[in-house]
Amino acid sequence: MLQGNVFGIIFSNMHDDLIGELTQVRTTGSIPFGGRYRFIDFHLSNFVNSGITEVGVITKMNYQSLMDHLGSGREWDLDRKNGGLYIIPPFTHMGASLYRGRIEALSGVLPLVRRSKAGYIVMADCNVLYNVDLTGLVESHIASGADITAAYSRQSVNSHGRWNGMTFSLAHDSRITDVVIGGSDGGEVNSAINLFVMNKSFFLSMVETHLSRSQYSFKRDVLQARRDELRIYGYPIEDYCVEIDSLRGYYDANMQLLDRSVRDQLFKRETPVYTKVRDEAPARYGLEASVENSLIAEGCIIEGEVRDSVLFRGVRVGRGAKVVGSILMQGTVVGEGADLGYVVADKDVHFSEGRLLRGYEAYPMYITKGSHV
Amino acid sequence: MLQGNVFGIIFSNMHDDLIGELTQVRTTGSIPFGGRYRFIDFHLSNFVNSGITEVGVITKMNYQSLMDHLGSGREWDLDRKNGGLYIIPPFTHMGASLYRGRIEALSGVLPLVRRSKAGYIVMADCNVLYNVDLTGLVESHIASGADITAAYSRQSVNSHGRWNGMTFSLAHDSRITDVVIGGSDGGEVNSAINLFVMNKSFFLSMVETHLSRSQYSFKRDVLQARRDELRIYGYPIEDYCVEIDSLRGYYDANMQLLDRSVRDQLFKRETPVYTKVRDEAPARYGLEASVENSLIAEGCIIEGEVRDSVLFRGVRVGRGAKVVGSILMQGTVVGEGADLGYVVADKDVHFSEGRLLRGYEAYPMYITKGSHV
Amino acid sequence: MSGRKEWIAMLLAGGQGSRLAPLTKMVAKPAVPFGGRYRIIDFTLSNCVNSGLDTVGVLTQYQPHVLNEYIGNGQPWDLDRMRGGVHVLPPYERQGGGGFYAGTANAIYQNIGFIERYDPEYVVILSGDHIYKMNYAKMLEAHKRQKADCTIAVIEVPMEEASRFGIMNINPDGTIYEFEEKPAHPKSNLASMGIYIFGWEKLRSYLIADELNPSSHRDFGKDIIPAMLAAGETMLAYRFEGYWRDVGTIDTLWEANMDLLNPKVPLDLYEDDWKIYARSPVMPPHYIAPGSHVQHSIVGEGCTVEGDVDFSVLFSGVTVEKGAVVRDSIVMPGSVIRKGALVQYAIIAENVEVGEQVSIGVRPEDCPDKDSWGVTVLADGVHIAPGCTIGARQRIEADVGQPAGQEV
Amino acid sequence: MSGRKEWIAMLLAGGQGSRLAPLTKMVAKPAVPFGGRYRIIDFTLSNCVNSGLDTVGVLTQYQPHVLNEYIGNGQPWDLDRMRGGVHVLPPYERQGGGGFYAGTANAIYQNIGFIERYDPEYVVILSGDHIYKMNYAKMLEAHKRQKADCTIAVIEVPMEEASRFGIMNINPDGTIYEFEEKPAHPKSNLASMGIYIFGWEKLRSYLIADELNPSSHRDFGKDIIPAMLAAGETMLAYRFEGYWRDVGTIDTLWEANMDLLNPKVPLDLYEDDWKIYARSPVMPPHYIAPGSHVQHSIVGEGCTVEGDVDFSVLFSGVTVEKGAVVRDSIVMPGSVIRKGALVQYAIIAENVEVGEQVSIGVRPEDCPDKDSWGVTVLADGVHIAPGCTIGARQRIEADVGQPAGQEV
Repeated sequence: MLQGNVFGIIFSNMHDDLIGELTQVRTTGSIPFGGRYRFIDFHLSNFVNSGITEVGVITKMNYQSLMDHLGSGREWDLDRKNGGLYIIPPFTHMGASLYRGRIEALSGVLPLVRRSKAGYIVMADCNVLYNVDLTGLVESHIASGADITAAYSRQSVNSHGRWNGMTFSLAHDSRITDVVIGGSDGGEVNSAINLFVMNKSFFLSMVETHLSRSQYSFKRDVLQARRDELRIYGYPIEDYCVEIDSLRGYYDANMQLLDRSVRDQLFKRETPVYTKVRDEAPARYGLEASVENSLIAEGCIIEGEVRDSVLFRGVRVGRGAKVVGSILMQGTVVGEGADLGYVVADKDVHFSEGRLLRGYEAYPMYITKGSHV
Repeated sequence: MLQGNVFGIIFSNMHDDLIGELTQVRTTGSIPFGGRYRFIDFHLSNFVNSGITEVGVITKMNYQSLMDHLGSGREWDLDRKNGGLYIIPPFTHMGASLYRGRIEALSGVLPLVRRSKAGYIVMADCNVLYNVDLTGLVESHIASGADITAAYSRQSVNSHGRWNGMTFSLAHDSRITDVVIGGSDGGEVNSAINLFVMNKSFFLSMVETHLSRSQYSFKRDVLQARRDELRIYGYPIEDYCVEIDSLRGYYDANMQLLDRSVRDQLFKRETPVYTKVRDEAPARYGLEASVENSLIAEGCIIEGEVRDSVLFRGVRVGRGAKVVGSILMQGTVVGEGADLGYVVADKDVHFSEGRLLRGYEAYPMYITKGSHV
Repeated sequence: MSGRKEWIAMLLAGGQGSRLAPLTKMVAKPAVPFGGRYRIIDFTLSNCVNSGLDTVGVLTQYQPHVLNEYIGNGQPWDLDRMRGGVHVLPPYERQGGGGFYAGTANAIYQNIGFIERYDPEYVVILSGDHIYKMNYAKMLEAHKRQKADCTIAVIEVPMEEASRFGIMNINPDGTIYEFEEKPAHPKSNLASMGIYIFGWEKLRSYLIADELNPSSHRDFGKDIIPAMLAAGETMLAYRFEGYWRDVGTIDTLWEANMDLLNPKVPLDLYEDDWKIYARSPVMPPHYIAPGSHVQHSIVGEGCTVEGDVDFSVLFSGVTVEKGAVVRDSIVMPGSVIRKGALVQYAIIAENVEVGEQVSIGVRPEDCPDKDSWGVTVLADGVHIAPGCTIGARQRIEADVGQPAGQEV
Repeated sequence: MSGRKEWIAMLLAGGQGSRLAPLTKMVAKPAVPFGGRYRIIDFTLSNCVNSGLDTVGVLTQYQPHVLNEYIGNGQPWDLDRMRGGVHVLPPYERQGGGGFYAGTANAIYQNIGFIERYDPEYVVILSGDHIYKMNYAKMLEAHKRQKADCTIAVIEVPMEEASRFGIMNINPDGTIYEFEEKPAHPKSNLASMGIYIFGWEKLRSYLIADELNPSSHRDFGKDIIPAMLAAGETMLAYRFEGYWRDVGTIDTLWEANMDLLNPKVPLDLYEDDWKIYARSPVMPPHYIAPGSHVQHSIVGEGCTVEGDVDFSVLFSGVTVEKGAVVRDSIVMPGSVIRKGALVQYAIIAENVEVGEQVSIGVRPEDCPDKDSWGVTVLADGVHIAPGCTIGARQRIEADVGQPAGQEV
């Protein structure tokens, strides 16, 4: 049990540039997913379900929507007198500017980590989604005596035609022998999921050392440069993991939720994913509704046809309308007789009556938040 | 009753430059005061005690300590599903920079005000302290049909040798006929306390109009420039009000709390001042303690002599130590036999055994947060 | 937030709800699930907070644990206030008395100490077993405007049903001159909704007097209201127009759920400015599988539907397997309808398992004896073994057939 | 945060506390103020949260309202959790039984449903009327390490006082072979602290068996522990070293308060890593006026001291006017000691007014008859008219002399 002994850190902005469409008005952490969640919900839930109740969320820009979503952390039971949720704004003292890399970003969290009684640090990025009890990861870190333990997932490369990720080569004892960013020969690789464990003392000295040398990249300046010097171990995550590094990846990850085994791995009954409560009424189906192979959130009112789609909270699908292979975020309104195929509609989009929009499964059509189409 | 009909706005940073010593590590709103409070506590408490439960706090820099203090707003009963406390960070969308004046600062709060059901806006600055039911002020605004109602307090000028404040000249019907910033002939004046009421619709159009013209000063571009065009009324506050515009003023305001009538006006039983709970044990007095004319907060352990002083939470005064005419903030430790006169010690200062420090009543000696002296 | 409260509400949630048996076997009536997401008490609590009432005492003594846990700190209803908020008030022991509540008036009497902590000018008495949306603030305005001692909310009912209600006979100015409990020959069709506003000083004096009266039933309707009328107090009827439904019986509970599916019924749960709050389950969105049909129904979070659902209300976490059909029914949280089963005109309580090929309930048109027709109810947690058939108007409180778990 | 809880605590707070009368006239014993800022139950609740126990059921039936309001949603103790947290559990009515708790074991028995919601492996039984700091997690470790069925915390008491306690006689490995309740000739000085850890499965079976035994007192000490011993279960004594004090009588309550002023007593309230949490009053810092003397005392928030205070504990909002002297006394929240009054060896409950020139209590050395000496107690809200004298060992429950408010 990790209770009281692990300080969790979540980077909410690390990959804003990779999913530019969705992060124009928000951080990566607050990208909506799966009908009612935000990316960060998975990480906060992993933490609290594993007994990690002291969590710092590092922000950079566009974090108003993230703050609104997190509030006091109540939904994750993180509104605590001791520990709980800390949101770390981009600068905490006069004159400091936005951070230039992961290590600089960590400087804001140092005072909290020093004050904490935790012995270990777990760092997670928002753009890889999984529902995993982190106890095994931390225990493996302790048992191996590693400086850094990096979780990875076996993945097939080039599924989307490009590869931005970091891959590990492992020795038989799981020590990481090589760290490659971006390149890959294809096939099965040990793909980093940007989830790391460190001892608190190592973490503090690592951040301070590299800060003092103006070395800001954790991947390049620590994992790659100090690969031989440090004891860096890998830890395999067997459960479903999905890294989202593009709009296409975002679309695919949502669509994978229509697969029961993916849902079962991401929404486990014993480790639920918590999110902000919105007090919507349950979904209502009209007399002529026809819905198949779709995920439908509360507050939806469906009077038309929906297939192979994910509908977020409060979506309205009018009579005679047809929605196929689409992701409709919160508050989308599909007018009567409208016909949408392979569309990703951001929040509060209005599709007028009879409107026809057609993307492709490989290139879904993205509609900006609040548009009237 | 103002319940549900007023949106409150607090400027947490407006006067950071005036009290530079105390705002190096914090906003004006989070300056400690009166043994256990922060400046902003008085304003939040005025609001909730008057039934204003929708409050936006506008921040600029150094707001980490403010966020820590406010948390979810629970202590002020402002952790609500509808309304409650909003902290408005300095920029909410990409590319925006820090604000240049009060009106620009208000741009971040516009979406919240638009969404609110409130009909009126009350704006307060943190650096004037008072405990006042705002119902009379808002009712007077409604009755007079004013565009803006500005609260003022009758004050004697030049008490500290300088005057930064804004003063009003009033017609018989309380309409403001002149607005002067800085200058004064001395004597009794109608001193603005930076507390204003406006109708929501007027507020929105006022902010939008001046923003579009790059006019960012509420005092210069609105109160002064549009004095004749707008209906601006004054409203007198009869209770104790203290404006703090310098370290000296800060010192005096704390010392005034040793006067029973000031305490009675600032800490009213029926409208208490709420602040963050810190779970300190009650103060303990040792066998040789000697305390007179002092305000002592919880968690203090006093074994020496204290006179004419304000001791914040968790201050320790060792055996044989002497503290006179001083303000010791949270966590100050006064070593055995130390002798302090007219000192303002910021948080967590340690005075070694036998140390002698002497300021003057007119020029108290300020010791920076965390110093070891 | 400090000082006295202008008004507070006392919500009578004590009834055992035996007419809702077996749904009330384990929970108090106000905690019975309703409408795919709610419990009955959510409507009254949400009305309170939406009306600006931030202090609510919930009086309960029968199986309070589920209700107590459900209400918790009141946060889902925004009633977790530093001063005020929602408080569950069970009976208690004290020096020189105390004990279980003897009636609605006695329940308030025993909690005079709670009420006086807030020093309210007005007290609203509510019950926790009606489905409606009402702004009590408007009723309070009427109470103040007409300087009433007591204001009673009334609703017009069909004249032919009036003899089932407490009927108010009123003067042209809206004041009540007579109250008749279930009159054989009603003089009006204005039925009491069991919602009262009193000036607290006045109510307290009547409560104290009532305790001294050995023949009293300690009941608002039977004792307090008649005593006030007899004493000539100003009693005002406040007309409510809108949807209001008692859900005190299996039939009315079923009908009120079905009303939610009827676009003509004026109870909109999707309005943003009068939300009905509830404690939310932590579940993903529901999933509708290929080949299934869901029409004219309400479906809660976390459901998996592979079969057909028609004219029904599914609560959160319900599973309807392939080939199963649910129609004209209510299925409460966590229940499972196995492959090929048929559920019609039924209320399935929480965590029930309906085995494969089971048939539950009967359509009225298929029932040979119309008088024996009715909604069938399966109580919490029962298991119906595969292949069983359960007819109309049954009340199933124990497992039927061999438990599904023991199949080979 | 989901799923089962490894352990939960059940805190027995039901006692009427008649030996603390008149302080318990209006409040249950655990809600009696202690130490200038706390109520007695704060120590046990803080021990729970500091030990990592995040689920606590508080069993209460006597005057629960003050306790209920005091505990509220548990936020001051960080026990407002989404799952778990602190829950006040009053007795309740249910189909086929229920009712007021018949004994400590019956109180737990009636709340089996509550416990099972968390499916705990271990249950800690605590009482709410002791002052101590203890890490229950270490006791659980010992329980697990020795695979005990029940672990009982014990403390060494002076041998001559042992016959006032429940005494454990133990084997060299720490297991208990005999339990004697208040033995005339104690064989050891290991007294039970009334703190038990049980495996829940085991405890449940004994609770159910005990309910079937018509001659049982339904008590842990009298029935459950002896039954487990008789059945040969592994019963472990866990030695506690540190400050532990029962505050069940006026004298022990007074002494335990005075202990806080004694630097030699190992109970430090100023430690940062084992804080004692309490619901805080909303008051400014206290003010000590010119010319007053405050020594060797504890002074709470919002006090105004213009007189002399020595060897005393003042709670929040107390006023000591000019020329008044308070020594060797405890003054609870909101009380006023008027000009020139003398209070010594006394406990002044909440909101008492001690009039000008009143004299309360007597020093032991000034008492002619040593046997008649004792601490004097003034109950909540009493007024002592100016000039009155109240001697040693009095229990004042009503106003004395003409009420101060009626003076001309």
